[in-house]
Amino acid sequence: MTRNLRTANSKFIDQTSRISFKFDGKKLYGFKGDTLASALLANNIHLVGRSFKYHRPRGIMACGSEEPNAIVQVGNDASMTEPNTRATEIELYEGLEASSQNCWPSVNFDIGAINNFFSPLIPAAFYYKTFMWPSNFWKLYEYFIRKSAGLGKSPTEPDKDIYDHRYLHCDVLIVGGGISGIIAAKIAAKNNLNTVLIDDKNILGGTTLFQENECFKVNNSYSNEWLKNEIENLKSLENLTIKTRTSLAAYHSYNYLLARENLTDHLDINEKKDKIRQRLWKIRAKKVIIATGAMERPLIFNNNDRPGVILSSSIKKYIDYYGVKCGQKVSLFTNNDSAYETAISLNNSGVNVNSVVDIRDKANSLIVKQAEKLGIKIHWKSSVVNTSGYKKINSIEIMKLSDDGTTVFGKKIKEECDCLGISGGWTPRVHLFTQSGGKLKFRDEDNVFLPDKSGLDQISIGSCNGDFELDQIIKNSVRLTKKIFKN
Amino acid sequence: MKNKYSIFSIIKNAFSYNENWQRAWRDPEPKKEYDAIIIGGGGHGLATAFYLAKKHNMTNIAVVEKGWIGGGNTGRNTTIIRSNYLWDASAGLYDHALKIWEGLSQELNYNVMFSQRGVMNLAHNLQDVRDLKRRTHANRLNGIDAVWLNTEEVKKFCPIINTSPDIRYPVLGGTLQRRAGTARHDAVAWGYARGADAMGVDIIQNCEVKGIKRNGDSVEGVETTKGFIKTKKIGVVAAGHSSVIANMVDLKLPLESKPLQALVSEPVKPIIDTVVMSNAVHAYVSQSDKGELVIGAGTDAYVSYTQRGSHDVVEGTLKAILELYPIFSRMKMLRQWGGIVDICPDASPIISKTHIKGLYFNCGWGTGGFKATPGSGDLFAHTIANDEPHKLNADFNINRFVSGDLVDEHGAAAVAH
Amino acid sequence: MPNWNSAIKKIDVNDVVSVNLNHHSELFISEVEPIMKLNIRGKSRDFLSMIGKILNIILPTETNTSTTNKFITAIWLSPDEWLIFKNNVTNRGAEETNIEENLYKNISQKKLGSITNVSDQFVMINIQGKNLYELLSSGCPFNFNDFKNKKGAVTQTLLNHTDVIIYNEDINKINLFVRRSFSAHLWSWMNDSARFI
Amino acid sequence: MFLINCPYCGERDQSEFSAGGEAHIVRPKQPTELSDDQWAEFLFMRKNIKGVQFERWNHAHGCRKWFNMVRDTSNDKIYAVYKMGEKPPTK
Repeated sequence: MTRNLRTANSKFIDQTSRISFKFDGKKLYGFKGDTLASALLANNIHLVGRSFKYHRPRGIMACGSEEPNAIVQVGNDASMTEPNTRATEIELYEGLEASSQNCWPSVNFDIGAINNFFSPLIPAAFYYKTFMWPSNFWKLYEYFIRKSAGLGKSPTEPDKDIYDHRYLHCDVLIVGGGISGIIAAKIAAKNNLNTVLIDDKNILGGTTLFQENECFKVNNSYSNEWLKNEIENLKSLENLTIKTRTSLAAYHSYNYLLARENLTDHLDINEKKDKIRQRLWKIRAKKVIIATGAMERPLIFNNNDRPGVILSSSIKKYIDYYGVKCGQKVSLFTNNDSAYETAISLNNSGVNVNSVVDIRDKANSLIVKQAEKLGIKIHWKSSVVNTSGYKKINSIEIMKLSDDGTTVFGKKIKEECDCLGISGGWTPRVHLFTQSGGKLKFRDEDNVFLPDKSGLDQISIGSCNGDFELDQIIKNSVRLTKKIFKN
Repeated sequence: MKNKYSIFSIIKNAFSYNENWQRAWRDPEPKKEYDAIIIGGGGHGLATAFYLAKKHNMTNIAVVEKGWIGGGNTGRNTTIIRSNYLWDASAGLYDHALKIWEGLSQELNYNVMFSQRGVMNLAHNLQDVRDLKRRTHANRLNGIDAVWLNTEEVKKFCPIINTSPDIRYPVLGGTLQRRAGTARHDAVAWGYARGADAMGVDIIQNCEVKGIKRNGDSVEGVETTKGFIKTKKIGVVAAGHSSVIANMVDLKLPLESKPLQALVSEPVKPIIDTVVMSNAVHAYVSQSDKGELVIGAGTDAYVSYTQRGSHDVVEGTLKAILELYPIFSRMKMLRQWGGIVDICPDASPIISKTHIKGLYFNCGWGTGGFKATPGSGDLFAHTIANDEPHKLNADFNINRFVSGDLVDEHGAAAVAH
Repeated sequence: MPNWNSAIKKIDVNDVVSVNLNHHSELFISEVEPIMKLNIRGKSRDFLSMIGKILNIILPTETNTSTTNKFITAIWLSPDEWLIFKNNVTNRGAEETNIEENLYKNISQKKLGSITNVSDQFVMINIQGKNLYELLSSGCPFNFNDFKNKKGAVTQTLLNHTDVIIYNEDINKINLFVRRSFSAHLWSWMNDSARFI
Repeated sequence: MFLINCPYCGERDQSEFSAGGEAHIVRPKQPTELSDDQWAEFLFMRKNIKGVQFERWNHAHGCRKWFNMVRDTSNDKIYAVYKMGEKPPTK
């Protein structure tokens, strides 16, 4: 392992228990608490897959369920292999074997990448425009089209694992164990309501869990410390059931929801035996509180898909939570304040931050001032216009933005980097709300869709409801939760 | 066609960074009057318009669509195409469609990716065996290529099926139609839209029909969200919403609209290269050219227009899938959705005139309309243009529910209803 | 007399489980030896008072409840239908025949209602243990949250797609009635599911 | 999945019920006297309403009683349930 990609200590990773795993046949090491993605990044592996059509190199881009790129095949066994699994969601265990998909012969040298060279000849709706001549050749064309289909490989033998399902009836179901969900759970359970709190991660706390910054304080302590205390207090509440590693899969009418609880996927191979792998919970809740948070948006520029281009908030989680440096020379590109949190975290962990490229004229928030005070260079009113580096980013090009923000001008500044963090603002996770049949509204100020009308007994709280500031999140989560219990 | 697709057009456009492709169809405002209006811009409606223009020289016509074209059941089905129906009338209808499918990509200059990978129907009990063998014989008498396969032959044709005798509903054999298969559903709608548009048909999207204007026993036009449009002939091809249109002229149809669900898995490398249907346990599955397993579930028993079904329907289907294909247990489902299907009591469609002059209905396709798209469009166009049914759809008139001449295809419909 | 060669036997679940149990389930499932079960139907006031006279019990009229006396228990099934079963296992002898005959003479023949002997149609299974409701919720869409604290509560619902009548005899102790033809299936399902409780 | 309030047993999961189609279709007293049109109307023709519909349901796996339901088929919202023979609610 490249030692210097780990920070000295992380509160969430047990650096005393080393775990060995294999990726693409190569033996690597990580620590207990790692995900496959964090362990790969710690081993300086960014290239993990190839894109579907042009076979362009793909790297880890996020750190949770929103990961679009790092989709891998887990296991080699014909009956136990699992295709298309997000590396960011696989908890590392002793004996894990994973491999990249959709590449041949290997992810480093992929024949299919020739498609990228011919990409002008493969426009959108390409299939419909061609392969029609001569007409009886279609069967042959189709054979090759089908060969290029799909990402992972299906198992070829029956599954040996055991699965279970169970009905669950509760007064309140809270989806998401971040700061809002925890506040709601506490209020619900203290109101003598039979409450269930679920979260897809292995511990509660969401992003607040590793938010240790002067700018984010609750009752005079760091928000992470305050929240840790709140989580500790939840344990004494009798009416509350907490289910971690449980992701909500469906939201049907009349508050009927399906959730998948992962029971053994994170265990060592020899500990999994004879245990239920996953349990499907069929939940009927009187009230549902959605607290699924928000996810960071990417920014659009040429070649923004290279390995090493990572969401800025994910870089922060990798450094603050997993103790993993996504790069040694990191540049950041943003249109909002969040990237500055990442810059400060990186700086505190001794990672060299090249600069922050910000499309705004100027910002005067506390967090930006804090970054300026640390001497972090900021390119105001500028944009990243291109990147280079084939299998991993090695530099970016920065240009000044015109007054109306539609064009760039002036000299191209080339900046060398081995990682680029991008932050295009935040998108509330309204997916569950819309799946339940809810209608959205649009907020013009920051271009987000927010939950609006719903026919069900449910509310959305926290950043999935459009609150992005800590004080607002706390205040509105309390207010809305109390309100739903009144009717 | 103005912008014919060919190898040359692809190379030419590559040089201009693919920025000069013409729109596949226009987006016109409705004219004041048309010779005919088709309500519903799904596959069947667009095909109807295409054949009205192509075969009957009716080019001053419009297709009005409430949402976007192909956004209804055309975009929601499991794309299975076959013609192995029991009765002569159905065999005639569905095989007429299958024959058009076989040359459709060339006819439209648009690759609909019609893939004749075969469709197998499994038998799980003795009654299934008798029914399916009977259907095979009936098919062959009608010139349809159906063969009976025993369990070993089933296993040989599709090796991933669990043919073990100790599953709850063991595979006792099956029928195979080799000419049957699948097609790319969106491409069908887009191909017909492009073809119809090129001949002058106006395709008007985001235009909901609010009422039908009548003068005595004839139609005069349609009230839409884009204003009144005058016409003497209206062809209704609104699938799940047929009764809603019929109610505008106080017409009752023998239909119930129910949610039908389907789902696809994450994409994987090719693992099943045919279509397997299993009515008794309700599991049918195929794999798309993108790699997703395409799975058809059942209908709910109640009327609903919500495009959402009940979870237990999907769960039952997946249980059956896993019994027949235990290797899929670790695969994850990517999407699940519902469409609204209008079901006739005899599980056969209606392609018919009505007692109102100039009003025609093409509906009641239930859970299996996609396969008939080209045939349905061709025959409905004939019916509208001549004010008389073609001999292939004469048996599918509304009046059969009064006369009692039903075309009972419950056994051949994929989804029990 | 029927042949009670039932598929159901008195078994402690842990004995028949073939796969290792991860932890002790403390669940006991056994068939209650053949006892008399009667299905009675009727609506009129005369019917209700006649039943009361013969059986010395007031039939429950409140939804999802039961009444019981020293000898028998009456379970509400629907506004005009009840299930009656004997509380204790006794040899099926003259006593039971007398009850049935008495009811038949005074209810069925007088057209006040109908009496059907369902002793053989339904199998009664007793389930005890603190994980009992976890087992049920593996296959039951019914909400047991209130039911489990209400002695004498009754429900008819589905358990693994099988029709069942569930009677709350005591805390963590229920009697479950299932049609005989489904009983072997349900029994094996319970055995299988109990492994994971 | 609906949560249906059976008028006899209370709130139960949809899987315990079966749907029985449009309600208040009166079976003709003298079927032999009907014309073919009238018979077809009774047997096959349905309003198939998109909107508020009156329909029959059966608590098949519970009390086995039939009852009526008022439901909006455009959003599956159940407005009321009432026993067989009872007057349908007007609002």
